[in-house]
Amino acid sequence: MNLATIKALIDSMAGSSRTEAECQEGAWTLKLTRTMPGTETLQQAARDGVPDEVSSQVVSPLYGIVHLQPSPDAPPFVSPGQKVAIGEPLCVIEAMKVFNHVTSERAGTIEAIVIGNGEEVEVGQLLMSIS
Amino acid sequence: MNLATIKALIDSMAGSSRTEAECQEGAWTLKLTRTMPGTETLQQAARDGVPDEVSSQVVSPLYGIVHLQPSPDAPPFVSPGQKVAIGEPLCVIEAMKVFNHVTSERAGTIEAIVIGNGEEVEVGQLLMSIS
Amino acid sequence: MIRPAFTKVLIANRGEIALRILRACKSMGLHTVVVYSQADRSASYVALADQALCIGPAPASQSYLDQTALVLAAKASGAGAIHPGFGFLSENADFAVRVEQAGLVFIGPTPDNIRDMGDKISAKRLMIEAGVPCVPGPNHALDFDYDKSCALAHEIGYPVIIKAAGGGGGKGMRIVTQEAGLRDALSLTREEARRAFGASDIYMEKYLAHPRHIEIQVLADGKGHALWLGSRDCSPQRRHQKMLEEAPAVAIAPEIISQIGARCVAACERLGYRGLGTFEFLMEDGAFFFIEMNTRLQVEHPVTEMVTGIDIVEQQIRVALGEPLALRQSDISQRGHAFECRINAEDPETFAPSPGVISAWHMPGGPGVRIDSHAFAGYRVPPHYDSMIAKLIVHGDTRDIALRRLALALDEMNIEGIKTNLPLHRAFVRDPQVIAGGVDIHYLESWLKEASWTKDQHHGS
Amino acid sequence: MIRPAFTKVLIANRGEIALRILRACKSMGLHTVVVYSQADRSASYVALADQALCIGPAPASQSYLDQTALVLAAKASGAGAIHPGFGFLSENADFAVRVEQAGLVFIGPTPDNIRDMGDKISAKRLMIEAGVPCVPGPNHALDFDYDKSCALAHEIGYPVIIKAAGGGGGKGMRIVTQEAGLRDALSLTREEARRAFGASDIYMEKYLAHPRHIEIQVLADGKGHALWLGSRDCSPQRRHQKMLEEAPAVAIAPEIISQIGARCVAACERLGYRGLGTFEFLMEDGAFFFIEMNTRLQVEHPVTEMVTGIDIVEQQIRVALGEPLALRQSDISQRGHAFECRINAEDPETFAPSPGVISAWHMPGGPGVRIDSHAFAGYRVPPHYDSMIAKLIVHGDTRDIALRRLALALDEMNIEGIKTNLPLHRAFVRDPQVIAGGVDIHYLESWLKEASWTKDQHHGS
Repeated sequence: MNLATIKALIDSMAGSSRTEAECQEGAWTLKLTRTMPGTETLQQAARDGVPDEVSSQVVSPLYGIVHLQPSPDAPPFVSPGQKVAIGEPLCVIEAMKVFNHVTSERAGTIEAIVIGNGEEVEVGQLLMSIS
Repeated sequence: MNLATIKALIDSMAGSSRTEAECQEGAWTLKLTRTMPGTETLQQAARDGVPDEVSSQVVSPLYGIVHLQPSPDAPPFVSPGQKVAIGEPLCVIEAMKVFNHVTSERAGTIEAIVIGNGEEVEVGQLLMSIS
Repeated sequence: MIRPAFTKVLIANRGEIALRILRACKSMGLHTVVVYSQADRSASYVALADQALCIGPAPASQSYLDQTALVLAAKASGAGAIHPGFGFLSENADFAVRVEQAGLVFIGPTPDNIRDMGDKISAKRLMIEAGVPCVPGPNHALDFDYDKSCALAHEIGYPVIIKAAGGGGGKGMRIVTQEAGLRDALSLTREEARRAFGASDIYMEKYLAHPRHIEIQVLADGKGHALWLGSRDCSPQRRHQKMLEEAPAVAIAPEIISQIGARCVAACERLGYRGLGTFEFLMEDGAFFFIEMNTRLQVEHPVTEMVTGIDIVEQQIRVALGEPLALRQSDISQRGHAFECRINAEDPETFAPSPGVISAWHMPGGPGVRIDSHAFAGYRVPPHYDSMIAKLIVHGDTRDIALRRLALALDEMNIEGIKTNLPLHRAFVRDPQVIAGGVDIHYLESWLKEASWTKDQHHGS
Repeated sequence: MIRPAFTKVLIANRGEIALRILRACKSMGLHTVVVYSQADRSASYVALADQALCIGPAPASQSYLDQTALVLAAKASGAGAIHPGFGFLSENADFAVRVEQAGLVFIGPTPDNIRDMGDKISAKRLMIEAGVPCVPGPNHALDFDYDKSCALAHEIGYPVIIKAAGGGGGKGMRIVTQEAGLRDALSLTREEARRAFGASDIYMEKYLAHPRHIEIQVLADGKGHALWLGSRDCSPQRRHQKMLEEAPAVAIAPEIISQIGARCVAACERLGYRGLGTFEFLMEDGAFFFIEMNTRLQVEHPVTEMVTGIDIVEQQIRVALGEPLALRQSDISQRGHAFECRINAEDPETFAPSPGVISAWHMPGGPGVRIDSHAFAGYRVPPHYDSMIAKLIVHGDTRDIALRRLALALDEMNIEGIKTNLPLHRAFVRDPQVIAGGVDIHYLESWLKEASWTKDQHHGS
C-alpha cells in the first residue's frame, strides 16, 4: 500500500461528495470513510443529482475566497428569495489575486446561501442553492 | 486525515502482525486491513503469543538480508530437526554491511525455517520456529 | 542621527522571501521575529524563527499591510529593525517613516529615496541629471496643449507611448503609432490615470518595439559609497510578470555594461541612495533606456548572488546596521552564468491559479543548484497571496552548462497535488531562441500563442 | 595511443554518486547509461538517464562488482567510457585494464597509477622520492630480524605503529608504546596481515597521538600537467569513517599548505598521474605526514567544489576525454569556506543501520546550500549497500557564516520513516571545539563517549 495511492484516494474523496471509498493493492485493503459536516446531503445532491438536469446546487469551481459583493461597500450580488436568470453573477471566488466570477447556470430563485462572505471554500464546496 | 498519521498506522501494522487497524480523525475514519501471505498465523502467534513464555517464533529484528550460513562455503547455522540451546546462533541479518547475529532465546528443536538464504526480510518477519 | 545597531530583525513578509531573509539573519547571528497571518500559521519558516507572532487574518490588508500591527509587533518582540522583503510595504515611504519614528531601523532605502523613485517623472528627471540614459521624451508631465504634445511626438518620432505618471506594471499606458490616434490616446490615458491613480499626470516617451529588459543591481551604504553588482536579463515576461531571469545579460559588450553600471553608481551617490536598488532598462539596438528604479530587494536577486558570490541580503542588512561597504568595485567579479525560474502554483496552459495542498515535492540538487522555497510535501498553498511557491536557481561556469543544468533540474523537479508552471519552464528552456539568448520582452507571449509547447511537452520524452 | 573521444558514459555505480556523475555528464552534453541492481530499480536517477540497464541481483558481488556485466553493458549500450564513481571497482587496477582492453575509456587514473598507490609501501617510497613528507619510518617492509626492528623503533621513537602493507581503513595495525610490547605486536600484526590480506608484509611508522586528517585534492591531465585544488580537513571520524568535512583546513599557514600542495603536484607529474586524486596526510604540530593517496573521486569532493568554484567531476571527465587541463594553478582561487555532512540511514546513538522506506523528506535550501542525494519521499533505502543517503554541503564567505548556515540547514532538514544521524550532526556542529575548529581525528569518538549530546538534543530547542 503506497502513500501516493492513498493520497490519490483521499484527494478524490475530498474533491467529491463520496463518504466511503475502498481500494485494494496486493494483500492490503484500505477503506476510507467520512461524515460530512452539515451540508453533506445538499452537496451530495449537487454532484449526484440527475445528470440531465442543470443542478440546483452552486458549487465552487476552485479553492479560494468567496466574495458575495462586487466590492466591500456594494450590495451583495444576490440574496435569498431573489430571482436570477442564466448567466447572472452570483459571487466571485478569489484565488491568488485572480477573481473568478461564478454565474448562474439556471433561472430560478435563490433558496439559500450557505457560505459567508470572505470564507475559504474548497473545490466543489456548496455555495448556494437555486430552486 | 493527514498522510503522516496514515503512514504511522501503516508502519505500525507492517511492523506487527495485525491484520486490521482503524483510526479516526475529525470527520474521517480510516480502516486498513491486510491478509498475510502464508505465514500469517505463525507470525501472529509469534507476537500475540502468551507474553510470559519465550516465543517459539524467531522473527527478524530488522529490515535486511538473511544469511543462514556463517559464510558461503560453510554449513548452515541450524537445520530443521536440530536441537538448539539458549544463545545459540540461528542466522545473521545483514543490513548496510553490518552483520547482526540472531540467537535462540529458548532451548528446543528447530521446527521450520520459513525464509531462504539471501532473502530480504522486513522487521518482525518470521524466520524460523523452535518447538 | 547615529543609526542604532540592532540584534533582532522582524521580517514583515511571508513565503519564500521571509525564509530567505531569515536565513540571512541566522547566518549573521541575528535573532529573528517572523510575523504571519492566520493563513500562514503552518508555514515552515514560522517554526525556524526565534519568535513568531500572528498579526491578523488571512487578507493582506489586515495582516502584512497593517502598518500599526507590524510596528507594534516589532516593539513587543524587542526587534530593532524591520525587513519589508518585496511587495507589500517594501516601497511604501510612509511605512519607512513610521518605522523610523518608532525608533526602529527600516532595512531599505530612506523614505526620500523611495518617494523620489516612486514617481516616474521625478525619477526620470533625476536620472537625466545623473547621466543615466533614458527613453527619449521630456522629463516632465505633458501639459494640456494638444499642439505641443503633437509637436513633441513628432520630435521623438512615432511610435510613442503615453504613460500615467503614477502607473506601473503595464497599467495606464497606451502606444500611439501615428498622429491620427494621438488625441484620443492622450485623453483616454489621462482619464485612466485620474481614475486608477488619483492623479491625471501623463507623460510621453519613445516606444521601443523589440527591447530586452536589462537591469543593474546596485548596493549603496548611504555614506557616499555605492557599487554595481552586474547585470540581469529579465526579458521573458508574461503580462509584465517575469518568468525566467539570468545573469549576466548576454550579447552586450562589457565596456557598454560597465559604462551603464558606472552611471547607476554615480546616480546612487548623487541621490544619497542607501541599501539595495535595481535600475531597470529597456535595451534596443545596443542602446539603454532607463524605465524605473526598484528601491528594494528583488525576486531575481539570487542570479546576481550566484555569479558574484555575494550574499545580497546580508549586504543589505549590513548597510542597515550602519556598516560602511567593505566591498570595493574592484572586488566584484562575475563568475559563470546563472538562471532563475519562478515556479508558480498555476495551470501552465490557462494560467489559472492553483492553490491547495502539495502532495509530492521533489526538489533537484547537485552542483550549482539552489532552491529558495518555503513549501514542502503536505504544505497547503493558500489562495490569499501570489502564486510563486519556489525559485529554482542554477549556476554554471558557462551559459551553456548553466542552461543544461537548468533543463535537468527542471526534469528532476516534481510537484504534485497542485498545478504548476513547471511544464512551461521545461519547454521554454529548450526553445532554440532561449538557448541562443537575447530574446525580447515580447518573445514569451508570442511563444505562448504558438502553443506548440504543450504538444511538445506531451509527446516529448 | 590516442585516446578516443566519447559521447556516452556508463556510470558503474549507484546512489547519490551515480546521480552526481549523471548531472556532470548532462551539464557537458554527454549521454548517460545507468546500470542498476534489482534492488535499485526504482531509484530516481535511473529514470533520468538516457539509457538504463539492470545488471544483476541486489548483492554487489553480482551487480556493481561484476566486471564482465559492466563491460558488456557498456558495449551493448554503445557507451565509450565507464565512470566507476567511488567504492566498488573505482580503485581496481584489473578492472581499469579490462575496460581499456575492451576499447573503452576508464574515467580515472591509469592502471599503473592505481597499483602504485594501492600498495602502501610502494606508495610511501614514491612519495619520499617525490619529496612529499611521510611519517618517520622506513619505506620498505620490515624483515624478520627482531633486533633490527627494535633498533628502528628506537630510532623513530616510541610510540610506533606496526601496519600491514596491504591493510587500510584501520584494519591490521597495532600501536606499540614501549619496547616491551614490540615483539608480540610484530608477530601478531604479521599473522593478521597474512590471514586478512594474504601477504605478511608489515612496516613500522611513528605513531601520532593527536593528528588532524588533512588532504589535498589534485587533478592531473596525464600529459605532464597537474594542479592542486586546495585542502580539506576530514578529522571528525568514527571508526575511520568520515562524518564532517570542511574546506579549506583551518589554522594552517597558507605558505605551509602551498608548499605541501606543490609537492603533491610534483609527485603527480613525476608519477605520470592522470585524473583526480587525493593525498591524505596526518598533521601534528604543524608537520605533515603522508598516509595514503586515493586514486579516485572522493565522497567529500563537493567542499572543494564550493570553495574553488570548479566542477571536479566535469574536470575528471574532461581529462578522460583527452583534453589537456585548461586551468592553471594561478586560476585556482579559494573563496569562503564549505562544510559537508554525511547523512546516514543509521541510529544516531547505536549506529545500527536503518534501511527502509523514507516517509518524509524535507531538504533545506537557500544561498550556499547544496544537497547531493538520490533519495526522496517514498524511496526505500535498500539494506544491501552502505548507509549514506545524502550529503548536505554548505558554503559561506567565512567559516563562521558557513557553520551558522550549516546549523540552520540541519535544523531545516527533516527525514522520517528511517532513523538518520541528523540529530548527531545537529549537536556536533554546535560543539564549541568544532566551532573553534581544528579538532583531531580522535575527537568525535571521545565526544560520542561523553554521550552528553543526546541529552542536549532532547532538552534543547
